[in-house]
Amino acid sequence: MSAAPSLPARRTPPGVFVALVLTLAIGWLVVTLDGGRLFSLPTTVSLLHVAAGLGLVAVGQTLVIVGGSLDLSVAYVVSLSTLVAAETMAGDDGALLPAICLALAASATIGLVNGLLVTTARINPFIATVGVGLLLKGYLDNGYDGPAGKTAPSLVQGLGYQRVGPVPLSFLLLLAVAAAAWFVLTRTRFGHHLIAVGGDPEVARLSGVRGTRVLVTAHVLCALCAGLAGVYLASRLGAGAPRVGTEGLYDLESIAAVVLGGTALAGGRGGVVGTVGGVLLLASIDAVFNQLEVDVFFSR
Amino acid sequence: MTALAVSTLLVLAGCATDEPTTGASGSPSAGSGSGTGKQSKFFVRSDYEEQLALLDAAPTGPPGKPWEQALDPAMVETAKFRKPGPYKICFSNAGLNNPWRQVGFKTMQAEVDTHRGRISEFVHVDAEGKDQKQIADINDLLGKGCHALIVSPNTTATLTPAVKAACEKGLPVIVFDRGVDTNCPVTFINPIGGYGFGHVAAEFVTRKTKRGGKVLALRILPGVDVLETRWSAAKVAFDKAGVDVVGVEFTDGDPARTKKIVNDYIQRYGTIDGVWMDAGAVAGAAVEAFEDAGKPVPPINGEDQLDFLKLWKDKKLTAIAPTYPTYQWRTPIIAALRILDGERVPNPWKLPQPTITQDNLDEYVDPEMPPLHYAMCGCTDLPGYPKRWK
Amino acid sequence: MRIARPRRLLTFRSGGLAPIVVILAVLLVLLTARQPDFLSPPSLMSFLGRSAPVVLLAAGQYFVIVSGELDLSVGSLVTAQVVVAARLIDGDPSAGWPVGVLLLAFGITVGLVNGLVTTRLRVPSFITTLGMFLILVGAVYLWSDGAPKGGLSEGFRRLGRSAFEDVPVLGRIPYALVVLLAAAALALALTRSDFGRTLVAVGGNPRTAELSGVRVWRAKTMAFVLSGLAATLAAVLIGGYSGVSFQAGAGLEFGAITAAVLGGVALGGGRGSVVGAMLGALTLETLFTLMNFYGVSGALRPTVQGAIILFAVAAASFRFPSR
Amino acid sequence: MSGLPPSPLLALRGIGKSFLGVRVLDGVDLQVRPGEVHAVVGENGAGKSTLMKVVSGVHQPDEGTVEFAGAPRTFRTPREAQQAGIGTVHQELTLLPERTVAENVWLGREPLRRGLVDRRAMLSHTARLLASIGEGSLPPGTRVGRLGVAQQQVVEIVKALALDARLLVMDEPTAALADHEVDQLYALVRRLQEHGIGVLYVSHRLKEVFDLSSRITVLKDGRAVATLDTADTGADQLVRHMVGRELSSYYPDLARPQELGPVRLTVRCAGNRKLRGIDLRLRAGEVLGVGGLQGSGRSALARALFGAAPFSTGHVSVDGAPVRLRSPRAAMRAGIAYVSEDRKGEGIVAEQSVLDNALLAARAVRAVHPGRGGRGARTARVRELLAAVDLRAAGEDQEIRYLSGGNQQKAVLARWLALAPRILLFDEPTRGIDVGAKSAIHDLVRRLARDGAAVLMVSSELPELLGMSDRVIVMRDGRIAGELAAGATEEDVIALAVGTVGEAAG
Repeated sequence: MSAAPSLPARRTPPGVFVALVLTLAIGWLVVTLDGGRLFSLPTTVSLLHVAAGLGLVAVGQTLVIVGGSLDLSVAYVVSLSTLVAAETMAGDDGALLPAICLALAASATIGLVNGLLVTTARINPFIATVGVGLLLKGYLDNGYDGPAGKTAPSLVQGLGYQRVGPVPLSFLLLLAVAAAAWFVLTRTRFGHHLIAVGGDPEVARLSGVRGTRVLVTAHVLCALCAGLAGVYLASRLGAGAPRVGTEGLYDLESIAAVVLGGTALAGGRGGVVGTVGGVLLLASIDAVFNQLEVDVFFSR
Repeated sequence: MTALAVSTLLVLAGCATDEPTTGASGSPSAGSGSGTGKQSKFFVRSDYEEQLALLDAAPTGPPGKPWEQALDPAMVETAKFRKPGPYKICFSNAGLNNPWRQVGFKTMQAEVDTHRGRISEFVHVDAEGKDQKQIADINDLLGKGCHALIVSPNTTATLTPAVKAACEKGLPVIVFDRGVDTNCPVTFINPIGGYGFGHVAAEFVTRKTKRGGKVLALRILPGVDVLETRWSAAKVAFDKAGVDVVGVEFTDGDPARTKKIVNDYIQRYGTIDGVWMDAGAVAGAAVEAFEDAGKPVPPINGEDQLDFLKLWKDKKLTAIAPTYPTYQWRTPIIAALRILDGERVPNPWKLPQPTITQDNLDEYVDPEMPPLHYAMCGCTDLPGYPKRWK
Repeated sequence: MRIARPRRLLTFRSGGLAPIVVILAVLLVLLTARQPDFLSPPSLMSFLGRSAPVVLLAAGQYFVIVSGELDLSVGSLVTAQVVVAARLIDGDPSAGWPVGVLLLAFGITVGLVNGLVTTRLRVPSFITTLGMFLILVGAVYLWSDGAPKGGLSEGFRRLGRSAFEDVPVLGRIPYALVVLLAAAALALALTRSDFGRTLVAVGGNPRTAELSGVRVWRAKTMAFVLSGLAATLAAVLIGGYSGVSFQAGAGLEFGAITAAVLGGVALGGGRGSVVGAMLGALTLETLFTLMNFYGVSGALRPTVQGAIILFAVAAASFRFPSR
Repeated sequence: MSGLPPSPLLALRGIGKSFLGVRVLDGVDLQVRPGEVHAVVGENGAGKSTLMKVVSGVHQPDEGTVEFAGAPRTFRTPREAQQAGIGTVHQELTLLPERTVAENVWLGREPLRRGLVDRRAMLSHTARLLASIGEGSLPPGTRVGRLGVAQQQVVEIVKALALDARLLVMDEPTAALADHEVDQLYALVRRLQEHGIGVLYVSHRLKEVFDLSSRITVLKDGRAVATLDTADTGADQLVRHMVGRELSSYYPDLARPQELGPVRLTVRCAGNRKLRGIDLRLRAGEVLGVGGLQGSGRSALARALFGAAPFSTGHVSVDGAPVRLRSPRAAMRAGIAYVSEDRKGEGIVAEQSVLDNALLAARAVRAVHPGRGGRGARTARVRELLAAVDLRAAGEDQEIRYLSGGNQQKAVLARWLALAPRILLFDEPTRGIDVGAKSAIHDLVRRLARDGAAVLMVSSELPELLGMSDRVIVMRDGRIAGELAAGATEEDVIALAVGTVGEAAG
């Protein structure tokens, strides 16, 4: 399952950051030749916003993937969380905190279900989380006919649109969450045990690690991150959106970001730093293409 | 949240509870009333009444050019936006992901072509149907030195903050097709709207269906405001006339699904006497379902898409095609130029919304145009017609 | 060899056909209770005809699943085929056959790529086929600028839409049903052939298969090709049934997987029958029709599918290639 | 054994353990003193591994007591044994290659400071432990995957020591080591000894046992037959304790000289990662036994001949014609068949029917030889074969997993016979098979040889090896250590296998 010991494997792969710099450099060149600007303030802000949404999901995804599992239900969790948050707020600043707590609690519950299906019911994580995703999809399709609820104005102004220089508040939130996740992975027993379970569950067991508990926790944390992304999107959209998660392809893109960041899909290797790099890379590619796709008719 | 889910369930379950219980023969008892369920939460009575009134209103503006006409216009001052040309006009587009939008966008491009001297640059960004992307797109466009910003929002609620932010930048914002929940844009352009569409179609189906006949309502998606208003107006009309609506179903715009649904209903009720549709995209599939089942096609409404019009003509259907005209894509360009000239423009800018009936069908059926083309494009006088639209 | 007991036709062992037959029977009883003439020939024929594409896809998916893999690309392949066909034919009746051949080649190619990437490059199949899914969706979107162009000719559509009329007793038999029966017979013959049996062995125990001289990579690649072919046939039927649309194949991959799992095909490979998978698809279609007749929202379909997948998989002691 | 100066660290008394009614351990007594290296030796299946697992808490004994540090203990999990101070170095490495030495050593009990993992303490503790056993040059922050196998073994040992282990159980610690690495391990074990740590050392290699241990306990058939002071014991004496069982079972007659045919298989100077300098000739009508310890290369030889783990060097010819056995298919084309030692993992497809299992190989290669008889004829032939091997099942459609081991093996045999192979490779053909079926398979093997096939049979069961083989070769360290003619004794085989006899043929 894991690579042969002789294979050269990098510890923190700088590869994704090299790719990021190259992408930005080439992208800048191409966009400039195309007559656009890649690093204008609005473009940078947009890039960081895209990175914030995807990043929050991807950081959570990193945790489960490092643990040798996977979560394909995140896109629906994101959508659900925007709805729970926006509907509980109903445009009232006073309901801000309970709404966020409720959204996160709903997300965590789904994470718990995912975790239990994967560990206790021993269902392959891919199948289990797709199954849970389909359950949620049905609930959302059936229960919602479009945007619902109204995000508290203070959240829209704050998390949604406030920024420090070119850096949106939401990106700072991502950095904070990523730092926390990095801290958890490297500085807590849970983190060490999670990586061990991902690397080889049997070795972890022989070393006295309680694999089930660790993996369930990882799934809950992953869903919490997706829930947080949902709260952010609710702040950005001003309402709950039942299809925002799937439209944004958060399930697949988050996995892509994690893998680009050097985390092995089989688990046991990788980390959050690479994931943030992967997220920035995807967001940059997105930004470059967006600039290139801007149709300009009879420009001189 | 749960309350909403439950209420939606009830709406849908409503079709079941009201539906006549099947006897041993399987034929339901007739005319027990309307199965239209609860009214949509999108329904606003004042808007509804306003739109129905507009249906009969006489437009002001140049005759024969409905895209420049306005119904019941209230003009707003735009002097503060006055600038010397040529202009850079930017357009944040919700998407190009259906034929209606494609035809519309081609029409808009052609309109831009007619103003070559006055528009130096026309920048278009496609949000691919994603709210998130459109928010970012609008934000991006703000940094591109546009003289005017045209927005066709992907959804009303979620795009409102972004449009507000754009207004605050001080450039004229023009919204069309779907609206936003703010008055900050200089003008909001759209045809009469969904209530009008739904009402016209429902009236027709009611009139043509025999008394006590069973009507099936086919909808594309829930939650899209334009479509919700169409249905809610139809619901009012059906309820008023006491039409037996045996089912309200969502087709997802998927012809296969449509055929299956219609097929199920034909089996279930033996016959369906009228079909109401909130959009024309799958009207062809619905007609086919009747043909394939060997049943006569009942009175039905479609839209101004050519495949349906051709079918209508060839099969001599009893049909009507209210429209949501694609010529409205011309108007934002015209409006932008007027605003930048400091001319007054109507706000809201209500465009007339013609209906294709048996009487004027032949004017719109053009066998040379592709099946997915929309006849009410107002584009026959534009440069590049018809090649550009093929 | 000494035989102690007579063999039973329908055994209740895992992977047997009995459970799905029972479920289908129960659903049919419920359906008939609600709609007594559902089983009358015209209604039944049309139901079978329109269910043909999903049943075909379930049969295709059977081969892939029983070999221990998954094919998530079939839905997008169906959409791609329909959109491509419409654009190439563009109403021209003479283009039907050449385009049909082209579609077959395209379906085979997609299956080959799926298979070779999975077996030779050792990429887990769900990643491979998910990638294929994304590529096809993206490519179709780019190629058609976001909305389908052109149209299918009446001739091309006949297979999915028309029927043998005035057949005694049955009334009209949709061509789609005939295609389905032919394909089902072929699939059944395949599962009983050397290839079909070794494929099950490959899914059940690839080491044993390899050490018995089976070229595991070839067998699995063939399974993917069969799935691609099934998707092509399904695309022709769906396109014929309802014309060109971007939604033509949406969600069909999960439908096919759910159907196979429901029909007793074990995810992870090595167990199940193609008849079970096809009956599973029929059961799923019956269930959806039933839901419709009882006024349950169609939006709940994914929930039903998700629940079926979770229950079926949790119930079977579940193995999956961990790579 | 009497008058132990220091009180024992570990005392096992009357340990018994059965699995599914098979008695694996029977009244085993064993004591380890602090600072003592106590070796446990015995044939394959003598119960060594089970005994080690009892000590390390993986298995619980059915009877008898475990005393550790003077108090009776029951270990329900490995963790409980670890907490008591018993560390285990497993036969296979249990390390995470992607993690650092320190992270591996402290896995599951990372030192905490204010609730967080104290990485500095982790590194410094590891460095101290490494230094204490003279491995101070190994940086604790290195990724384990970058280390050689010997260094990984050191990490494994440090991981056990980090528990403050007072007893270390080492199960075949040299299995994966090269010669110079073994020396390092010796030094390490001796230093542990100096620290007063008791070591329970399991090994096949008598040289190591004599080099390291102070006492040796010999297990045979689940009983401790002797505990000897190493200094007073010679290799011959030890081997005699290990073997010496009456040959009670019946074996078919060996081949008469006139039954031996021409040379079927010739291997010259062949080798791969696990094998070196293999030369052998196999004649038609002959059963060639292959003996040797686990990991000596006896299974690797069979797998190389079948192309499952092919030779990378050397020449092979079948019936005089050179062949390249690059894959099982290539070997099958050359007329070779192979019955794996791992019946469940490599022999059967558990959920397929008996008939499908028996037809598997014929179906697989049919593509190569199309049109060789119709399908019906082939199935009929396999049915005949199933009858010929006397397979007993509820029906040919019964899933093979419900059959006994012996019947499963018969189905596997029928699968190969359907191809009419000229060379048959058996790896442990009767492992896990009951006595009755065993002799049936022995008869079958002999019958095949008599019908002209050349048979190579790997067996770790000495009576079987000697009872069945016309000739025996014994493997050691990937080479053929020597060849024995029919009539050789178990001592002869063991001596060659463990290397007490000089490198006679190696």
